[in-house]
Amino acid sequence: MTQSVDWWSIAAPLCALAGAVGALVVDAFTPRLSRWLPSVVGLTGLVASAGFVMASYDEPRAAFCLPTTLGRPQDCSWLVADPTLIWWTVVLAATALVLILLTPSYARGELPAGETTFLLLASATGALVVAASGDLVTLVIGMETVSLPAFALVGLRRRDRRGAEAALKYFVASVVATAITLLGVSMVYGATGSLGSGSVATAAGLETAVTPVIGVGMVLTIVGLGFKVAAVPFHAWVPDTYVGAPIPVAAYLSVVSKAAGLVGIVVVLTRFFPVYADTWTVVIGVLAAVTMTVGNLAALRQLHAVRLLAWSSVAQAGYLLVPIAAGASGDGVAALQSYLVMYAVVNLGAFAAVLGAATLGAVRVDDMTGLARTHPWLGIGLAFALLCLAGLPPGVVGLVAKVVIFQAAVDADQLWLAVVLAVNVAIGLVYYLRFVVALFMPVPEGAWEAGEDEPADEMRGIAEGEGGTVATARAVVVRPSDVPWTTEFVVGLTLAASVVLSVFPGPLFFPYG
Amino acid sequence: MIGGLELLLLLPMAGATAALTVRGRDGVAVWCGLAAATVTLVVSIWPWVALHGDGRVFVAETDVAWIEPLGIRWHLGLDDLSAPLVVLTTLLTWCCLVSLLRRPPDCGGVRQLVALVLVIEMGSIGTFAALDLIVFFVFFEVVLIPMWFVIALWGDPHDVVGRRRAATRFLVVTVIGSALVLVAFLVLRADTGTFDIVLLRERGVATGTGTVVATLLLMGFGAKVPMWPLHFWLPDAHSKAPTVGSVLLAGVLLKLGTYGLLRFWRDVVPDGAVAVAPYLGALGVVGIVYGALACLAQRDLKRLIAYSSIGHMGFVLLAISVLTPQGALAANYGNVAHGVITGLLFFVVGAVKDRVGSSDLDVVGEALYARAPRLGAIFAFAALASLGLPGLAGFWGEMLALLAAFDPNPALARSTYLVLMVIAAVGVALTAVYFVVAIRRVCQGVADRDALPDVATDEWVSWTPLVLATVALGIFPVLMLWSAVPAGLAGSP
Amino acid sequence: MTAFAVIVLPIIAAISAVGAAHRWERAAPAFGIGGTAAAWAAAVAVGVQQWGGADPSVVGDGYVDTGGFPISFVLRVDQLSASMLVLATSVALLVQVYSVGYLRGDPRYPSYVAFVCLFTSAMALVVTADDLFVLLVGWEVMGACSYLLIGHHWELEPARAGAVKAFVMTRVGDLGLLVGIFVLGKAAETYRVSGVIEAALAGEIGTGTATTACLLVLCGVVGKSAQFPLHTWLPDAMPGPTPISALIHAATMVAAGVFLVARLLPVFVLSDVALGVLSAVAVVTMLGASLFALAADDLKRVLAWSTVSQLALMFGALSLGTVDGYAAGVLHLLSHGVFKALLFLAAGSVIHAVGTQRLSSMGGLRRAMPWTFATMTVGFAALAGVPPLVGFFSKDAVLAAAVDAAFHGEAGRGWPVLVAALLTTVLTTAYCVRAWLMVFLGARAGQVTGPDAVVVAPVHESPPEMVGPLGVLAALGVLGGVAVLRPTYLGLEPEHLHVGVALTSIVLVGLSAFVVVAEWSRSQRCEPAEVLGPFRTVLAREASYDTLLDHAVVRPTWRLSRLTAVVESDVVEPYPRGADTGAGWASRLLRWFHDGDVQRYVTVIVLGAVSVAVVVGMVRP
Amino acid sequence: MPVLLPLVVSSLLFGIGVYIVLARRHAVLVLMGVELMLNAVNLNLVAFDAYWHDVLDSGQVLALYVIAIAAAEIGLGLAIVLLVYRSHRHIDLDQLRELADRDDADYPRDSSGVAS
Repeated sequence: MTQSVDWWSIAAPLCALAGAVGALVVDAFTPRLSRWLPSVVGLTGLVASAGFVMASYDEPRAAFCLPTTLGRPQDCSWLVADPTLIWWTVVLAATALVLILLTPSYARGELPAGETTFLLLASATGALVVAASGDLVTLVIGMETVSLPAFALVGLRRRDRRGAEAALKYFVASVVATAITLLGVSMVYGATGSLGSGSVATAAGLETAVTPVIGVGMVLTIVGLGFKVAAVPFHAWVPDTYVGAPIPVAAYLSVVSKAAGLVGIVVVLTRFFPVYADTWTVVIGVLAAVTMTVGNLAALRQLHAVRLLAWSSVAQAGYLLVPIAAGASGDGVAALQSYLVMYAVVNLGAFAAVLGAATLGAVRVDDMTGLARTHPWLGIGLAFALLCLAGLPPGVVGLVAKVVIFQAAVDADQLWLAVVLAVNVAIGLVYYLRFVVALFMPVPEGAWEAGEDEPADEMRGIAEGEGGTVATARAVVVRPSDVPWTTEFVVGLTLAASVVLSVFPGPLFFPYG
Repeated sequence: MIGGLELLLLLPMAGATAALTVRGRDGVAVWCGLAAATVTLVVSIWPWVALHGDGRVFVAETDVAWIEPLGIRWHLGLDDLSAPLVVLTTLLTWCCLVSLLRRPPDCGGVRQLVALVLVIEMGSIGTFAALDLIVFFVFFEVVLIPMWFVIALWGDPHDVVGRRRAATRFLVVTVIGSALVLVAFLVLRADTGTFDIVLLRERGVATGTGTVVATLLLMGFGAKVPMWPLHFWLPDAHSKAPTVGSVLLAGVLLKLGTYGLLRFWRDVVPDGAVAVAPYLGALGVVGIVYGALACLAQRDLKRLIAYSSIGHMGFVLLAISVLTPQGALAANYGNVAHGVITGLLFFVVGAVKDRVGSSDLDVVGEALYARAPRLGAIFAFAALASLGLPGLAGFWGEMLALLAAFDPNPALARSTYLVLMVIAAVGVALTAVYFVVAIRRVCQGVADRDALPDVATDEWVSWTPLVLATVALGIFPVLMLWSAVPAGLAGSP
Repeated sequence: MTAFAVIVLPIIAAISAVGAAHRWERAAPAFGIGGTAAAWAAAVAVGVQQWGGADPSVVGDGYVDTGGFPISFVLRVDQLSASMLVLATSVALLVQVYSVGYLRGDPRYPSYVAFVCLFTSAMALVVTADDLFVLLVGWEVMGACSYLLIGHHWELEPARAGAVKAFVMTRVGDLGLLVGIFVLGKAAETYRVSGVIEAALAGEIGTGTATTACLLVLCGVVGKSAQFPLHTWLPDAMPGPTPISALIHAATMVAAGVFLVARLLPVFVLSDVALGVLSAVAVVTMLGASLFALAADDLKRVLAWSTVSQLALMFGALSLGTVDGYAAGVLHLLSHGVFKALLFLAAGSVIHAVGTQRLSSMGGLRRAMPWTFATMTVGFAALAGVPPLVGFFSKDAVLAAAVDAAFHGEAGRGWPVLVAALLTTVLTTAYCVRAWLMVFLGARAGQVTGPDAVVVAPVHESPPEMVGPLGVLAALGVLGGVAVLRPTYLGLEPEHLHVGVALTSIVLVGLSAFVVVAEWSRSQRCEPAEVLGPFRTVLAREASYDTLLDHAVVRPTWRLSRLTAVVESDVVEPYPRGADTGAGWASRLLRWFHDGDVQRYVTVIVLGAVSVAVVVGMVRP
Repeated sequence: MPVLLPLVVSSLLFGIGVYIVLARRHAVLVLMGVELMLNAVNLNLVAFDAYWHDVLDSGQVLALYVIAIAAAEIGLGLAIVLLVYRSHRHIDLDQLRELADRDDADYPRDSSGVAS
């Protein structure tokens, strides 16, 4: 039996996929242009996809639906509504930025251009699929499409012990989580006899002997998604993988993969198990509280910049789960998406700046002492991003984003969660602020080659006052010009975006419509 | 429509930018900041003057959309509560910058310090002027990071770890408190559907919700004030902070807490507050006595003044808790008086610390009257003013607070408040004791150590306004009270 | 308007004295004398106007809205306040003149002048203010000035201690006064003194309220006027410069208490309890104080105790609650102002010459200092109540009022006051004569002996600017009797001498004087108090009241404060510190856990999944 | 055939798989454990499909997909294991500790970030 396909609704992922394949082909046939052409092709694909997203803001669409003839609710495997489009926008934009960040490493021959671009875009396509999935099969496929290329991306760097180790760890943890999710899916199937959202929802509605099985299946399904979100206790892979992976890939994992997990959770809980809301709000609430607490506490004593950002991303995952715990109602999802937009912009900026610092040879917080003085562009961008993550002025955008998170919790009468959130925001300040201070501290002698540019001695006294906290200069002396312009471009772009949003935060909240 | 308060926010920012970017010696930068502060001070006076008569109307009101989707509006305005505090803020900032003019911090970075001070001024003015809950919250947070830097980088040079810890403790406690405040705001929003203070005042809030909100606000602002059990961050922060830090912390930042409490209890949840007001009063009174007793045992001048601030804030809290116009008046008067007097005290003690290198009583030694007569005299003056000597500003704050507690809001149990008033009066006596004991330890006695350089010209310049304000507010309470009496609420003949 | 000038002129003088200090050292006395003289002139002008029987003049009508009843800035001068103004400014003027000699070359002269001027205007404010809060302002400013002036020699431990004690004790009382003002204001619905009195006369103030208010006001009065139980600060204030003692004892600080009670007497009359408490306080104080005076070995301390007991005498008269009592109290206040100022200034002159305050180190000064001798003799005689000096008539008025009350009116308060007053007469005469003998008579003319002998041989008479005021006051003491007998300027009907009472008191005075002289001539060490035997040491230790206070109040307070410090460091501090370290350890623990073993990570995932599944399976059937 | 029997078997398979993944050090064996888990799921799906007589055969469809996923995962996994073997000369999971959350683990910096 053939069915008509609403191509318009699946155009966006197709474009992304086309971009992926195109990049691979182009790389294979024009090796001499491989340092930039694949990226361009990939970007074109992403832009085209984004164009389709922008063009298709109107009534909800659906595709791959069951014929109405059989006497069961009409399930569709592919549901696209305005929220979906917002998820897609975030994914596409973030992927594009990551792609830009990756490009210079092609020229250095660290990463193969075509393969990297292909894997990146393929993974992003998976994320798009998850956001639109209307039944569990599509969801599982989408998830796997996100994960499998990601393993490869983590381990793709040549001659790199740590990349391989990170890839293996990520892989093992991920496949186990996937297996658990699949077990959960199978249990749901066993209990309801269907995998489509409508049927599962209706079947879950009726109280039967197998109702507990449905609940268990539901939470087991969440496991794999929580793994992507990096929710405690499914988070343990995050620091090791981020540190071992190429920094842009870590950024990708911390934004796009996380977004895919979040949208997956929202989809599963709201489309499949709305009747279990009173159960999963509690579960997600506890997960959120534990996640943000563990993330912040673990980040307190981190010295390695990427690892610090990794733990901070765990903590932020906790914040991101709060609106879901609040019931993922219309405003809840809007709050989640608003915060995610802020997080995506700011976190990509932070990773980009750290990438720039790493190319200068600074990987630890104390290596970056005085970065804002020697390389104001990177330093200020990083500082502002961190303040936004902390959610304190001048990072007003982070602050107002936190406000809507709090609002979600309060509106759902989950004051306890709001209080936990409050405490965690306070803990988070400590390490973000420590990082920021290091950036503005005077430059230790010999670091960077900051010999001539001298606002430094203004606060020299403080440096001596600081005693041990200032690093003994470990940083390799590299000329600032070694920071590729693409990195600085991404830093500047995110910085500009977050500053503008700090003054006029209105646009950040477009998900509220 | 733009009401012109933006000017009060932009001027300090301009000054900060200028101080950071201007070429030339640091002195030039400080002059830029000082110029900005001066203009701000001048400008900040007119709303206050304009308020003569009805203090409940908002002058210089601005009300434009800011975050449309969330219904958050850029709504500023000044009334009887906020206008005097804005003037206090600008005045203290001006004094701080003058004091930085000739005495930059030894560890350098005076440009950054000036900029941070101006940012703190901007944030405080914004907090006082905000009429939208979220705008209030944003400005409330603005002052935190700059103050953290001021304490952590320019603080006590002998104790790097300690000043860091003190600053971080201040930050963490305040942020937790402000998050609770945010929760309270969101509960309000969930209940009434608006973030606008004026609308909230018109619509009123259901008593049940009001009680929840009032409690959350009590805890949130209580951490900032600081209210008695939450005061633990204050002594460290004060003793580690540089002089300007202490002055702004005591003179302005503490006021953010009392102002917020007063503003929202008086205007937004007056009914809900009834249930918790006695607890606030009790905590305030405990703070008075506890602070006074702690002062008696202090060995360090800055800590002593910090604890005395806890006591004075206790009076303000007591006055807030009586929920009458008289109480609001007393609280506001206490705010301003404490800001001026304690600011002066911290300036003087800071000067002593600069001269002898420590504020420890043993290091400071005796007979300041003999070793630096004018310094000693001003210290004694400020101490007498702070212990509530009639004829000086402090008296009216404390007296009005007691008077307010003498007949509280009819909804409250008068007997409770009579007890509180009596205990508070005992606190007044203890306050007198520790200040005269302090004068005896510091100013009087046998001059067995070498003389100290006496008050210098720049110090005169930066202190005189505070001295004059102390005397003027004491002799002509009219200055404060004229705009502060809510028209139609006071039983004026 | 002139009343306003009385308040403002000294302030201007004070400011200019301090302002000019670093320019011309010499200018300070000039400013002081000039300012006070101007104030005196203004006061006399007011006085003449009022004594002529004009209506009370009211100045100023500004008020501050406190949200409750307004605080009004109004001065109201009637005959009583006019007389007090004149007295206060006169004494202040004499003190200023006297100080020129007494404090010659004192580096702290400018501040001294300033505080004295401030003191004067504060007193003027107290007697003229028509608003209780404004009155309180003057009241406490006076307290602060006395604190600063007592601590004038702040390098001396006794001066520091005395200053702190005076300030704290009076302020403790003032708090009572503050609350009392609240009560009065709420009852009368105004803070205007005149309004309160009208309300009281109109009977709008219930007895209970009146009792509460008066007892609370009494706290302030007792503290200010050094009555039992807050009496010990006054003698300890003696380390201050002697002219200051004259100012405090004669016309300002302590007089303010009596003035306030006299002013509010209509309210007190409403409450027998209040009057009873007042009379009890008065009886206890006047007897105890005069006994202490009998045994004190410090000339100024003798005078201080005599002040306490004389004030108690006035309170006793006021506590009768009759018109006569009121008249007697006020008259004695005025006459006491004259002779007590005289006594202190004379004592100052003696101390100035001899260099010690110990009676046992003095003696036989009559030839060396004839003027001081003569004037101080007048002062002592007036204090003892020897006719025809001013003290005789005023004390006679008090006794007469007491007799009147005892026989025809309030026997319950009349008798105790009468008996106590008679006993006090005896004791007063006794210590007056004792002091007089020990200072001026005796064999050892001229040279000073004793433990802290300061050799200022030859002892010489004080300079004219000190003797002059003595002469003026002595003249007043001699002639003032007329003013006491014809108090029309107070709007009171003329006093007529009560023969019986007068004779009794004269007899008593004579007898006790005779006994003392006899004892003095008998004892080797020229110490008539020896007759008291062991009782003397008890009195000299002033019944160990200070020790009692120390154990009952001071030490507990210090213990409490130390306890607070301990709480602060050991109970409050651990929480933030603990949170800090706790977070640190949690962080270490988490880092230790993430040791790179992927299978450990996977274990966590599986365990997490299983536990969540189990919980959900259990919880939701 | 009752549905219970395949369920028991699949549970056993899944349990064994989990045990292998958690307990064995050898990376390839771990992969096989994963394989066992996935196939347990497959067994579940097919069994339930039969139990429901699902007209759409969703279970079998998903089972096919899972087989494909498993193939892909194992392929990729083996590639990664190979990579690890090349760089470490062993594939012993509990010897891979370079990325532990330790300060010294942050150095040498040669492989941190896209560096040098």
